[in-house]
Amino acid sequence: MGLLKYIARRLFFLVFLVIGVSLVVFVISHSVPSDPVLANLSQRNIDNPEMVEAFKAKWGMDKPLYTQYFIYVGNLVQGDLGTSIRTQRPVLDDLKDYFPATIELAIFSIIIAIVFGMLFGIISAIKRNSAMDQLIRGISVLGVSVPSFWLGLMFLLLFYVHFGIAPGPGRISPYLKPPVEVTHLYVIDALLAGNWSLARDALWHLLLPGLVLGSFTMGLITRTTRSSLLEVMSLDFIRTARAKGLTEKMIIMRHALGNALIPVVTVIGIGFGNLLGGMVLVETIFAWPGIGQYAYKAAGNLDFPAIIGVSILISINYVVINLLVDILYGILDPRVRYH
Amino acid sequence: MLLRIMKNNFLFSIGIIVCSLWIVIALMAPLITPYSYLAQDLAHRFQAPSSLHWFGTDSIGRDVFSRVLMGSRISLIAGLATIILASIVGMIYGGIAGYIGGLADEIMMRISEMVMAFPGIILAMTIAAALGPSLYNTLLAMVIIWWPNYARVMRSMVIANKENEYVEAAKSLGASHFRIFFNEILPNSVGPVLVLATLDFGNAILLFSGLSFLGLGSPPPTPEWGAMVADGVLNFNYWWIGTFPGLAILTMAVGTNFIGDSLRDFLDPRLRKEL
Amino acid sequence: MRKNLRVLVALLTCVLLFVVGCGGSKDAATKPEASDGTKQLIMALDPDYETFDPGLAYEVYALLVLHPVYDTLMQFEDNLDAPIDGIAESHEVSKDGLTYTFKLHKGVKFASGNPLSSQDVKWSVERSINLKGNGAFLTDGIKSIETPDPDTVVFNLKEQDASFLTKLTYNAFGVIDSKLAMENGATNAPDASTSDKAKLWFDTHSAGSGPYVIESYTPKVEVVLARNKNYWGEAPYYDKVVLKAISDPGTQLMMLEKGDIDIAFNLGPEHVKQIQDKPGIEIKKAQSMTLTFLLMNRDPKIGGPIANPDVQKAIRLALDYQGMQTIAGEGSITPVAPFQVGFLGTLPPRDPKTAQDIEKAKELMKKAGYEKGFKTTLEVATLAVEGMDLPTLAQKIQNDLLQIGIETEIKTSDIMVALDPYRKGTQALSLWYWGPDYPDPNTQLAFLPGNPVGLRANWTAAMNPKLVELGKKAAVEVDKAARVKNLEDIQKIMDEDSAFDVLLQHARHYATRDNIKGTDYIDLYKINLKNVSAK
Amino acid sequence: MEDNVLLQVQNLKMYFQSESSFSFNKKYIKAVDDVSFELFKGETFGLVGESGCGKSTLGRTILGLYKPIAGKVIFEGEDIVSLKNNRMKDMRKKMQLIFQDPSASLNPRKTIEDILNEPFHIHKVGSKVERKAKIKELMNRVGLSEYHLSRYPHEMSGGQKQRVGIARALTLNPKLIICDEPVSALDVSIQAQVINLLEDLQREYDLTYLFISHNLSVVHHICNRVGVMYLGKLVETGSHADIYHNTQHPYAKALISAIPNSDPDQQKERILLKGDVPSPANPPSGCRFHTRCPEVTDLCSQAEPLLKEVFPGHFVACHGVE
Amino acid sequence: MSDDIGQDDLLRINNLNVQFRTSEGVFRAVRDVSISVRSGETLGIVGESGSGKSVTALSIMNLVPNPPGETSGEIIFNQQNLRELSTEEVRKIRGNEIAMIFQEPMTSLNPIHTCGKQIMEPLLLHKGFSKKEAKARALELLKLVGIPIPEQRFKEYPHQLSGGMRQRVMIAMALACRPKLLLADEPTTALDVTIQAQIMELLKNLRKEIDSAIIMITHDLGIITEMCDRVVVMYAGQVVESGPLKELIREPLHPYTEGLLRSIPTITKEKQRLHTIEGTVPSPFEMPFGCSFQPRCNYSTSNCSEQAPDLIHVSPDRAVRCWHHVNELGKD
Repeated sequence: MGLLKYIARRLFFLVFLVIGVSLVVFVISHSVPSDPVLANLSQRNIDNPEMVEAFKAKWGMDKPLYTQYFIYVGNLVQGDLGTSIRTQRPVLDDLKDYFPATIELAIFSIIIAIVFGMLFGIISAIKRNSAMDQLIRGISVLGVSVPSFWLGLMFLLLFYVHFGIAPGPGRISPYLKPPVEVTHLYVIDALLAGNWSLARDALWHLLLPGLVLGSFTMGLITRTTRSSLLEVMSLDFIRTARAKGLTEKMIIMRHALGNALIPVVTVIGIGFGNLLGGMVLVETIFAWPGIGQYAYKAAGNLDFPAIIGVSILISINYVVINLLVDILYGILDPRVRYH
Repeated sequence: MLLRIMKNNFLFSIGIIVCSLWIVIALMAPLITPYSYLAQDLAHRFQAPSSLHWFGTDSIGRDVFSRVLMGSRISLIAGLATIILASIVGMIYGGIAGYIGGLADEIMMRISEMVMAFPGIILAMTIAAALGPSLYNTLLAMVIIWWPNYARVMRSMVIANKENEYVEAAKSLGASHFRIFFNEILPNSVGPVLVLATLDFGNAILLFSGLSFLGLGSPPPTPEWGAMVADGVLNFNYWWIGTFPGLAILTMAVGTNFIGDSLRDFLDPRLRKEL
Repeated sequence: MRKNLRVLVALLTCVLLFVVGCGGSKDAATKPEASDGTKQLIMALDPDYETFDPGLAYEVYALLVLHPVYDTLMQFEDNLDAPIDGIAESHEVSKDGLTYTFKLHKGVKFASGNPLSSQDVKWSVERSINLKGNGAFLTDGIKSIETPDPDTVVFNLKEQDASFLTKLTYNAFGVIDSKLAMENGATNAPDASTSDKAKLWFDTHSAGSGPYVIESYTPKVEVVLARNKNYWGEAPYYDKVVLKAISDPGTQLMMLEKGDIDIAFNLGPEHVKQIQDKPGIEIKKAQSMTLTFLLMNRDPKIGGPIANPDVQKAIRLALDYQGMQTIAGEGSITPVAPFQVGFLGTLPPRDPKTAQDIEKAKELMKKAGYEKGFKTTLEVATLAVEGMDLPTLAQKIQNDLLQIGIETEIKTSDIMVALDPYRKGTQALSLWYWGPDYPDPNTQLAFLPGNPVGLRANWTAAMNPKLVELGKKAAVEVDKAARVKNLEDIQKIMDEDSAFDVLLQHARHYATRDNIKGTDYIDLYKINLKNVSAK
Repeated sequence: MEDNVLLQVQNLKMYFQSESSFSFNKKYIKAVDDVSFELFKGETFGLVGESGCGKSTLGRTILGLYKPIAGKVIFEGEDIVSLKNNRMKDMRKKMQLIFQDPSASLNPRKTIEDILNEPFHIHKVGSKVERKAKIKELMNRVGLSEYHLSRYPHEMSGGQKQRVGIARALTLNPKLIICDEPVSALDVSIQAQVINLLEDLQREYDLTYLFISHNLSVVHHICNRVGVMYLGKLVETGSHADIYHNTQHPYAKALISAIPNSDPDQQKERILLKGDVPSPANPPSGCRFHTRCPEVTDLCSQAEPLLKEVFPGHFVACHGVE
Repeated sequence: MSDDIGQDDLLRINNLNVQFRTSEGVFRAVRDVSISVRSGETLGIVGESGSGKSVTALSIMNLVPNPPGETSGEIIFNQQNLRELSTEEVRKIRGNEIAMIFQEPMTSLNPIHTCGKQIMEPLLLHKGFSKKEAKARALELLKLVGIPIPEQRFKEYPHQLSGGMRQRVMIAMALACRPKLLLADEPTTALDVTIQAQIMELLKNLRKEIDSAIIMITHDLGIITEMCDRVVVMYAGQVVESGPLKELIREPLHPYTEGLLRSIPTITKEKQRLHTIEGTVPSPFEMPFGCSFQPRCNYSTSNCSEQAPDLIHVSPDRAVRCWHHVNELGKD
C-alpha cells in the first residue's frame, strides 16, 4: 500500500515535471535573440512577409508567449507534443522513430556496465589493497575519466579502421535491411523474425558504442560496489555472521553482497540517466540514429517543439528510472518504507 | 598528511603527480610551448608527429603540442569555475532548504529534482544555440546542470547537523537563526560538499570538453581540447590531431579522479576505521 | 550463495561468448552480395532533406532523391547551361516569351499504374503554388496553366523569364499521380498550405513516374529507392538504391574503404587525399556551384571601420587566396565576383598567386584612416561547406587580416542562429556560403546593391547606381551576347567596389568504389541515380 | 509555598508530525501529552522513564526549543510559551540545558574557549576581560585547567567534555538547569565524579535541576522529588520517599523492581512487564499502560486515569489506586 | 604464570595479549590476560570502556579484526588450543560450540534476511539439518526465548521487531547449536530498563535449561551481581582482580574494584556523597609506569609507580593485581 501510494506520488510529481520542463524551454525560447521563423524558412521566403505571416500563424507564433504556452499544455494533455518545425512531423512520431535506437543502445551498455562493474567491484573489495585491486581501481577510474567522444573515435580508428575486427558505425551493416519493426529494437526484432544473422549483426554493432557509452557507468558501479562492500564488511552483522562460523565466501555472498548492492542500485539509476546524456556525443561518433542526434539537430535549429518533446521524454525517463530504482530498493532492502 | 597518504597509495601518488604537472603546464604554458598556439603554416599542415612538431600539426598547420599545452588553461579554468560556482549556488540553495525544512524544503527540492531530471546536455545545447556558444554561456549551462548535486548533499548535511545537540545547545542559549546557521551548521556541513566538489572536478572537465566537442565552447582559435578532438574527427586519418588532446583530457580527468578516489577512501571514516 | 556466484559467472560467460561469437563468425570487412541476387547501390551522404513531398522539398539533397522518382518537364543531363526535355516530348516558347507549350510523352504510366496526363501536371504545379513551401518561389512567375488536351500543357507567365525552363527542372514541377495523392490527403486547392494532409504520406511513399519509387524512409537512417516496374523509359541498372544518412565524412570514408558502401558523397579535400592510393576506390572531383564569401557591412553604424569601401577593398587585397584554396582543397577556385565559373558570362577566376597584395592593402587602409588598424568581430556559422570547415577558414582569415592591422575576434554560432542577423543585415563582418537557387546566373543578381543579399550588407541601390542599372538590364535581357556583356561588366565593377569578397568556389569531392560508373557530378541532382550502374 | 515555585508546567502538549508535509491524513506522535507539574526553587526534580516516553521532549519544550501545541510553561510567574523573541532571549539566560552526549553537544570545529564564549556573544554581555575571568572561574570550578581552553572537543575525554558542557550551561548564571541524561554516556567511575560536581554546583550557585534520566539509581541518589513518565504521560510524581518507598503506580513499581540488584545477598521479587512499549504514534486507549499492566482491569482500557493526589504531594494516575 | 585451576575447565585463556598497530602507535588492548571458565558456570567480566573486555571475548572467537590486530597467548577450549587450530577448524567451532551475543541487536542482525533465516543458518551449517528440520528447531528456539507468535516472527525482518525482541532473536540464534560456551557482550546495555529486566530474567532461566557456560561481559556491576558465579574485573587491558561473586563484592581486594563498588549509586544505599575514583582511564598509548591504576589510586605508594604488579592468587579462587596484596602475602 505504501508502495502504491509512493508510486502515485511520483507520478503526480511527473505532471509538475512535465509542466516545469516545458515551461523552461518556453522561457528560453522567448529569450532567444534569434527567431525560429528565420531559422526554418528558406531565404526566398523570408523576404516575403506574407510567407512569414503564414508560417507564424501555422506555428502559433503570432500569439503572445503565454497563450502559446497554454495552447501547448492543452495539446500536451491530449498527448499531442506538437509538430517539429524542422521535420514538419509530429514530435511524437519523431520520438517514436528515434527513441528505440537510443534505448537499445542504453540497455545494452547498462548491462555491460552492471555485469562488469559489479564483478570488478566485488573482486576489488575482496582483494583489497592487492595489485588486482589497484589494477581494477585504475581501470574504473579510467572508465569514469575517459571522454566518450574521444574513446569512440579511438575505438573506431583502432578496431574498425586499423584492425578491421569491429563493425563500423550505424545500427546494422549498411547492406542489410532493418528487421520488421515490432519493438523497434533491432536485436529483438531480428530475433522475433527468426533472422539470426541479422540479430548477430545488430548485436555486434552495439558492441563498440555500448562499451564507449557504458565505460563511465561501469567505472561508477565498480567504485560503488567496492566501497559499499567494504563498508558492509565492517558492519556488526558481518561480525555476527562470522561468529556463527560462516566461511568468508558465504559471508560475502549471503550477508554482505545483498546489503552492498543497495547503494549500487542508486548508482545504476544515476548511470542510466547519464547514459542518456552521453548519448548525444556517442551517437554523433557512431552515426547512431537516436534521440541524441535528434536533440542535437533540434537544439541547433531552435526547433522548440522538438526540444521540449525530447526534454520531456528524457525527464520522464529519469523519473521512471528513479522510480524503478526506488522499487528495487524496496525489494532489496526490507527496511525501506516509502514516503 | 599528503605525504603519508602518498606513501601508502600508489594511485593517489600518480594523481598528485599528473595534476601537479598539468597545473605547472597551465601556469607556464606560454613559456614552454615551442610555437605560438595560433601560428599558422599552410605549407606544413597535417604533419605527422616529428621532432619538430611532437604532436604533429593540424589542418592549418598549427602545432598541436603547443595547442594542447595552452588548452590546459581553459580546461582547468572551466573545471574550477564550474565546481566553484555550482557548489556556491548549491550550498546556498541546499542550505536554505535544509534549514527551513517543511513545505519550503519540499518545494525547493522538487525544483532541484526537476533541474536534475532535465537532460543537462540538451539544456546546454539549447542555451548555447540560443545565446551563441562562448565560454561564459557554456559555463552558465554547466552550472545550471550541476548545482542540484551540491544542493542535495548540502541539504542532507544541514538536516543531519541541524539535529546535532550542539545546535540545540546554541538554540537554548538563545542564538539567532542566522548565527545558528552560519556559526554552527555551516562550518560542519561544507566539508562533504567540498569533497564532492573536488571529486567532481574531473567530471566537470569531461562535461566541458564534451560540450566544446559539440561546438558549444569558446570560438576558435581558442585551443579547447574538446574542440580539438572534434577537429580530429573531421580529419579522421590524421590520427594525431584528435588523439593528443583526447589524451590530455583523459590524463587530467584520471589525475583528479585518482586523487578524488583515494581522498574519498581516506576521508570516509567508515572505511578508515581500524578497530 | 554458490548459486548466486554461478549465475553471475554464467551471465558473464554468456555475454562474452555472444560478443566473441558474433565477432568471430562474421567478417565485418566484406560486403556480401545480397543473397537473393538483387542489385543494390549504397550511397552514404550527410543529408539535409526533411521531406519528400515534391511540393514542399527544397533542400540541397532533395532532388537527389526526387529526381529519379518524379519526372519533370525539363531536366539536365550533364550541362547546366541547357536544360533538355524530360517527360515533355517537345516544348515551344511563344515569341513574346510569355507562353510555354509542352507536349508530353504518350502512354506514360505512374508507378501505381495510373496513366499520366496533362491534368496531373497542372494539378501538381498548382499544389506546389498553393502549398507555399520553401521552393514555391520558383512558381512565382506563373499566371495560369492550361491543359488543352491530355498530352499538352501550356504555361502562361506574368513576365518574361529567361530562366523559366531551368526552374522547371525542380521538384516543385515534379509530376505527381494526382489520383493516388488525393487518396492520401493531397489537394491543390488554394488553401492547400493548411488543408493538404499528405506530407507525411509523401515522406515514406511516392506517387511519381520516374525510374524509382520510394520504398522506405527512416529519418536519420536511410532512404530506400526501389525500381519502378512501370517505368516508361529505359530501366535503371540497380534494383535498389539505399541512401544512408552518415553525417560524418570520416565515417563515410571508413565505410567506403571497407567496401560497406559504394559512394561516399560528403568528403572534404583532406579525406580525398587520404585515400588517393587506396585500391578499389575512385576519387571524383567536380566544380561545385557553392561559393564562400565574406560579407562586409556598408552601414557604418553596424560595420564601423568595415563599412569604409577602401577598407573593404583592402580586405580583398589582403587575403591569401592561395592558402584558402589549399584549405578548401584541390579544384577550388576564386571567382572575381559572386558569379560562378560554369555559368554564362562568368569571368575567369583570380590567379591565387598574384591576387594578394599586402602593400596595396596597407595603402588603402592608410587612405581610409586606419593605418594602425582596428578591432572587429568575424561572425561565422559552424558548419562545413563542401567538406571544408567554415570556422577553420575563419581562422585563416583572422590570421591574414592581422597583417593589415585588422584584429578580429571570431564568433561562431549555429547556422540557424547565425541566419537571423545575416538576413537582418546586422553583421559587420561575416563568413557565408551561397548556393544558387536554380542554375542560372540571374540568381546571382541578388548580390547587387539594393537586392536581397546586397541589402544584408546594407549595400543600398544608391551606393552604386550604375551597378543597379546593369543588373536590371541583365535580368530581362534575352539576347545571349548582350547578356554576357552585361554580366561581365557587372563583375568588373564588383571587383572594384563590392560589399562582398568571394573567397572560394568550391570543388566537390567524393569517392566511389571503382567498379561502378555513371556517378558524375551534376550540381542540381548531385548524382543522377538513374544513370549509375556497375562497370 | 507559592513563592517557592520556580517553574510550573500546565497541561503541556507537544505533538510531532510523523508523515511528510504533503500527506493528507497527518499522524501525530504524542511525545508529551497533557503533562503538569511544578518545580520548586533549589530542588532537583527527577524525570524517569524509558526511551520514547517523552521525557527529553518535555525538557526541551520547557526550554522553548519546541513550540508546544497546548499548555503553559510558567517560569517565575511568566508564561514563556507566548513570549516574543526578545523576551524569550532574555529568558533563556535563566534556563540552561546539559546534554547526554558530551561529544555531540559541543561543536567539533570550535575550541573550548570559543564554545564557552558563545553565550556571551549571543547575549552581548560582559567585556572581554570580564568574559575571560568568568570563563577561567568556571573552568576551575568544573575541574578543568586553563590549558584546556585552546583544545578542541575531540582532544578531550568524555568526562572532560561533559564538564565543558556544564561550564557552558553555567556561564550566564541560570536559575534552572535541565539535565538531560547527563551521566548516561559516561563510564561508571566518571559518572560519580560528574554527579558529585552537579551536587556541589547546585549548592554553590543556588540552582534548580530538572534531572532527566532512565537510571533510577542515579535519580534515587540525586533527586528530591521524582516524576515517572510513560508514553508521554506523567503517571506518578512525588517526593523521593513517595516514589521509592511508597510506590503506587504499577509501572513505577515495575521500573523500580527492574533495577539490577547490586547486593548479592538480597534476592528480590521482580515484577516483569509483558511485551514492549507501544508506539507513541498510536498509543493504547484508556490508560496507556493497560497493555502491559499486571494489575489491569476492564476500566483501564476504556477510561484514561487522571493524575490524582493520593497522599499529600504524591500524585498517581491509576484506576487501581485510591 | 602458573594456573592451578583444575583440568575440568571448559575454557582457559593463558597470557592473552592483543595489540593493534595504529598510526598513533601500538595500542595494547589486552595485556597478559588469563581467565578460565568451568562448564556450566557464569563468569562475569566487568570493566569500563577500553578495559579490553570485549576484545578478550572477540579473541576467543578469533574475531579480532586481523590485521591490524596481533594476538599471542593460549586459548584452550575443550583441551584444544584454539590459537593453534586452522581458520577452518576454528570456524567449525564458532557458532557451534562457542556462540556469541552482541550488544547492538539492531546492527548485529542482517537487515535484509528474515529472523527465521538467520536462526536457521548455523543449524544448516554446523548440524547438517534439512531446511525443514532447521525451521522446526528455529521455531522451537523462538518459543524458548519467549517470543510470542513465533511463526509470524520467523517470517519478519529485524527492523520489524522491537529492541528486546531482536535481542531474543540474537539469543535464539546463539543457542541454536546448543553451544558449550556462550559469550554475551553487554547483552542488555542498549535496552530499556524494563526490557533489560526481561532479558536478564530470560538468560537466568535459560542458564538452567541449557547447560552452557556463559561469559557475561558488562560494565554494569548490577547485572554481574544478579547473574554471575564468578567475576573478573578488568582495567586498562589487564585483569586486576578475580574471584567468586559474593566474596568479591563483599570484600574487594583491588582499590579499583573497591572504588567502583563505592561509586555506584544504588537505591538500597543511603543517600550520601558518592565515592569517586579521581582522574580518567589512561590513554592506551600513554600507559603509566608501574601499576596502571596507580595514578588514580588512593593507596598508591612509590613502589606502585616503579614496577608493575603481577596477578597473584591470594586464595585458590581469588587473584588480585596489586602491590599491597603482594606485600601482605609477603608479610604472612
